[in-house]
Amino acid sequence: MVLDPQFVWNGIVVGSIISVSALGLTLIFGILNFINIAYGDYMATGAYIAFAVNAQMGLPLVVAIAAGVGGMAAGAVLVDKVVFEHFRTSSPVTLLIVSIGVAFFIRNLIRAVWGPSGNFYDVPIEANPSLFGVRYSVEQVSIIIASLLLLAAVYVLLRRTRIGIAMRAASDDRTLTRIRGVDTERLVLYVWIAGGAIAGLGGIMLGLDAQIRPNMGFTTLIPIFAATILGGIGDPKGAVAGGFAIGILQEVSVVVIPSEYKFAVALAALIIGLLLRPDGLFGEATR
Amino acid sequence: MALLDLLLVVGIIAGVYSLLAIGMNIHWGDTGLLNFAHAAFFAVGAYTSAILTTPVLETGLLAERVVGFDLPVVAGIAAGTVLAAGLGFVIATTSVRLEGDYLAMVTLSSAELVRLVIHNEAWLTTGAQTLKNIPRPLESTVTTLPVSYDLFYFLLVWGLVAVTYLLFERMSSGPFGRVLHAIRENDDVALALGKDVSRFKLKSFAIGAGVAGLAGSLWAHYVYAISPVMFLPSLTFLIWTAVILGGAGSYAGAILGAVVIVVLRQVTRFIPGSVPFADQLPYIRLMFVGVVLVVVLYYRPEGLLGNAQRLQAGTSEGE
Amino acid sequence: MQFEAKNIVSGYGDARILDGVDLSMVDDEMVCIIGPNGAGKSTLLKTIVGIVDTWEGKVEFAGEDITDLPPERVVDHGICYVPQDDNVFADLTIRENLRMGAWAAEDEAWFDFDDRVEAVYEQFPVLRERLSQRAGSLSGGQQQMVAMATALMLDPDLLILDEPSAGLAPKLIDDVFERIAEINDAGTQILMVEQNARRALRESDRGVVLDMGQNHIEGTGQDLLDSEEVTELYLGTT
Amino acid sequence: MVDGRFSRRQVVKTVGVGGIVGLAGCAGSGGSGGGSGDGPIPVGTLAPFSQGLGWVGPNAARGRDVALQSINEETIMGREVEINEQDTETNPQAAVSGFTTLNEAEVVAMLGPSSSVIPNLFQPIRDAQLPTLSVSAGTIQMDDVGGPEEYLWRTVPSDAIAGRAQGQYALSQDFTSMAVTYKNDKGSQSFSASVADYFTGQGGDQAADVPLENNADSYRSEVQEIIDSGADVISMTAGTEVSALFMQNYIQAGTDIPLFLGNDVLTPDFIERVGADVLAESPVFGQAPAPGPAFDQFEQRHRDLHDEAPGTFGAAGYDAMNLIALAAVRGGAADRQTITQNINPVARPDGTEVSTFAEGKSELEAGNEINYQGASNPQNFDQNGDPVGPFSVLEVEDGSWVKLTTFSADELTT
Repeated sequence: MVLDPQFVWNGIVVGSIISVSALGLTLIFGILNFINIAYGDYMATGAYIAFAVNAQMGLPLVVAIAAGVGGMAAGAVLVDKVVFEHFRTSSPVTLLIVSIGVAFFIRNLIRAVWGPSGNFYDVPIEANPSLFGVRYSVEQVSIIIASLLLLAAVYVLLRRTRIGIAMRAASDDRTLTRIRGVDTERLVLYVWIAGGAIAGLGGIMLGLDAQIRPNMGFTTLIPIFAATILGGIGDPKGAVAGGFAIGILQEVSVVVIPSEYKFAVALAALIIGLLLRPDGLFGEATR
Repeated sequence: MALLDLLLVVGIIAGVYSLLAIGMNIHWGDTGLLNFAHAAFFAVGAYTSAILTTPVLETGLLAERVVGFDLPVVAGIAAGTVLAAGLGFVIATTSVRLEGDYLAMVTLSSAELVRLVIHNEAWLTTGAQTLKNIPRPLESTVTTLPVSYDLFYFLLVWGLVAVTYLLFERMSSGPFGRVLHAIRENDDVALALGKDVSRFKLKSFAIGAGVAGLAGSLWAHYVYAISPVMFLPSLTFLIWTAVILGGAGSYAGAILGAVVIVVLRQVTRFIPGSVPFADQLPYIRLMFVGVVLVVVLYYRPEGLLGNAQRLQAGTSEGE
Repeated sequence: MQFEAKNIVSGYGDARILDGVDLSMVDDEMVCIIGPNGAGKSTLLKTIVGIVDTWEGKVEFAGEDITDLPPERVVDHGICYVPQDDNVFADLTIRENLRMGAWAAEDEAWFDFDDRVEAVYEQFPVLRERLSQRAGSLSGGQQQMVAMATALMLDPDLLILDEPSAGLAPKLIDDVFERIAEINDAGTQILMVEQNARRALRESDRGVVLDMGQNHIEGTGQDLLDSEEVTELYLGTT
Repeated sequence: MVDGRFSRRQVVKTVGVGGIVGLAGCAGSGGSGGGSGDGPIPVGTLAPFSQGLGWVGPNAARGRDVALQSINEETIMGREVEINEQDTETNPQAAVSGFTTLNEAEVVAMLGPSSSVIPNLFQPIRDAQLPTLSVSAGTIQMDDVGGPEEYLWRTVPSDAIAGRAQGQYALSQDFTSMAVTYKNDKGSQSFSASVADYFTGQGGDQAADVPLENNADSYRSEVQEIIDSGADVISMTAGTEVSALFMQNYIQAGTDIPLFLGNDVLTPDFIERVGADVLAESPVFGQAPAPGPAFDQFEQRHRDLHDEAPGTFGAAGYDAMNLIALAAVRGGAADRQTITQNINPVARPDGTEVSTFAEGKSELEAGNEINYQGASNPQNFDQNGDPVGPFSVLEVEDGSWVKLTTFSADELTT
């Protein structure tokens, strides 16, 4: 078996998308401390808002991306105000079940508004240029650059800014953070804004690279969770490493296993990851 | 007559869902385990029973299945139940020590893995194609009787629901159930009582999975044909909604929740095409399911028939 | 500054832990609360700083009502609190922990973070060379130092300590009490709960014995140490 | 979506008119149902309207409504047709309860379900004696099922025939090594297996067999796997969604290996999605039943009614509705048995050729036998209720599918 470098490149693209998405998920988990099943549907919502602006209203893609990211940031806050805020003191398990209800609602709202079938952004489809035998597209290169920029930005946010340090503090110990004078409800608001925006961006990237579908986020949720868990849930650095690992493994796997089992890579990674290393690649237990 | 037929068919579906909900209730209601693999147990029950009771009959290009036994239906149903329980046991052995929401993710992934295998191992399951010609139990006998087959099957399914209900009610209020409740409230308490918590969790998981397998077998033998698209995660989520709606911890509630969900779905079929947003109706219906789930958890977390005090002990962690 | 807690009743869920506690402090005082396990000592501190809801009663500090304030607002009144366990952010570096300590004032014009860090280092010199180390990697004693240093970042008027010596080696206990005395001497009022009651009473201006969620005996530290009842019932034979 | 609402309004109108007539005429008839009386004739549509195949039902329903428009103008012995739509999702549970709901509503015939649930309904359809015309099930699992004894027909040809058309054309172009790739579901597997079977049976090689998982984010690695297999032609079968994504990845890969598409995507909608220019430049082919003479006027009326071109299975829905209505007219009664007995006769090859309900009705009333020539194909049924007819091979030119060559029914069935 020869490993075509094309598979690796494909994996890096998919890995970028998973990393970005996993980052948003893990940020939200860090502070809210529950697994948000609706996260995939946040991604889809971002992608569809951008689709409406780009393909339906005919505005340039850049404007559409801004609208999708901004719209989903606002959307995440709205969902929190309407639903999650009322469950702030509930157990993580209750919140997880609540988020299933939210997911059902959002996904079917998307189907009701935009229909059940797939769509594309208004981007021309053409043969991709190739470099050293690897085909790449402008969108793919943009996705990788954008994800690297975002990852850097989030790193700076979490390490260098006051709000970011407080976010990390709150994900470590919410009560102690309050004792230090931090209004954690406000932090929660910021986290929904950041997490929603990142989800929206992840969804748009996915839509650009693949297709915009109502369940696009839900079906990507397992690889994203796998990445998050492999990297240690709540740990942004781990989420990124896990994202690239899953993305590349998944694409390269078609060389060794039948392609219909490609999806099993993420499933197996998630299961094995949780069973063997519940604390993640970098090992610091957050629970 | 036709209306009676419809009621019987809806009743059979509701009975099958009730069994699923009963199985889920021992996991969640009694033991506090988050099982997101219910669709897989349902599938294993259905496929085991179907494979055991059909010969390898298919001909033509898509006939890839080489396994089939043509055994009596009873053997199929029994094996379906046992194998589903076995799968529950296997999933539980690996993951039952995990915390609640992690367990949810592992079980969800395991269920998807099971579905992927069913979808792709055509030699065993016919893969994406429909596994058809599944026999109905006692069909030739029943047709000689003055009752419709649907009535017979309705009575069969609800008879089994009743038996299962009584068994589980008794188990839940007996010593075994009390240990499960102790585990649900707090692992440490049960440990302190000298109970092997993992073993009880394993048993609970296997028993509930077995009931789901029974439901799968019964369903397969009613609908003639099964295929992997019947076992998507959305089925699991729907059963969750039924259990929470009915009241976690209450078997009567689980049955009531399942019946309410099935009847609601059926009732919306009578909405004429002339109402506004009729094209969006299937989606609005599922949006409604989502709303119900959230609203119940907020206003009546103990569900329609649940016990509020027990619920509080089990699920609110505080800061 | 005048601190006044009157007839405090509070608890968790249905369990009533504090059943009418009174407590008052004046300028520069160091007050120590002692009592058996389950007397409600920690609960009293948590109620004062707003982590536990006050069911009945009133808390005032420097003439202002702080009874129902959430913990993040209590800080604004110059009250800083060091919990017993989990009192540092383990995932954060020491410097980041100190920044969290300064959160409430970091935007204020008068506040100079670097100045304040210097001041804190003078009190806790061990921290200086470990600035970028994760707090979780420190020893228990060092973590206690970080926790106190963090609480001091705002230069509070009232410092509330929950069992500052818990789990520390004897040598370190001396060190901690020495720091506490220094802080008090520098003009910060101190309210603490201590298991190590004899030692704490010796350092304190005044002691309060709490039992069954109520005030039991009150007096100067020395009075309590001399009291036969206190010695017998609450100090044991150590 | 705008199109969905538009079609709905049409149904509402016809149902509304029918409803008033029904109220007036039905007062005494009680439970005797749609088979007799003067009220509207209830006809069912059981199809996926939501979930994975949620596009199938609406497409077929829009085509059906084109037929319905003129049927209700002309009327069947003075009666209109009233549609009862039930969703099967892709799930037997929904299919069984939808079917029972239609049976309870006493529909006299049914535009039938997709291949995902039809095996669940073989027996219930026989039990209910409810004539059913599937408008989308091409699966070869249905090749030996159907006909009047089983109350089952389909208005789309079997994948076996379409597969032969594709295989024959590929061989005629001197391709020797084929990679088959398909959406990993029932329908696409069926089509793909037919193509591969025919191609290898005629001496070709199969270079690769690559299933395309539904809901995948990309098929780049799968495309690469096919390229790496050294095939000189690709046969790709999937619905619109997977096909569009596969096409995108195929075009991006810059390969010049010719590609055959499955039946389901030979629509203007697909060209619009993927891009007319890029499809014209790429060596992409497809095959479709050579449309009957009725297709052009059907397409025009579809555009008039719905403001858009017909989607996949639209013409099949149109044909099924017309066949049901004509069968009732020929038999002189709108009940299940009459319709069942008259489906084959209205499509018999020796009658007068008609392509609309109005034409057929007037010929029948004049006492002539008719041969309904459908919009999707000529609708001549074999003993298993499957239509046989010629197939065309198509390619994209100037934004539409144009015919390259046509294989006759004889060439495809022998």
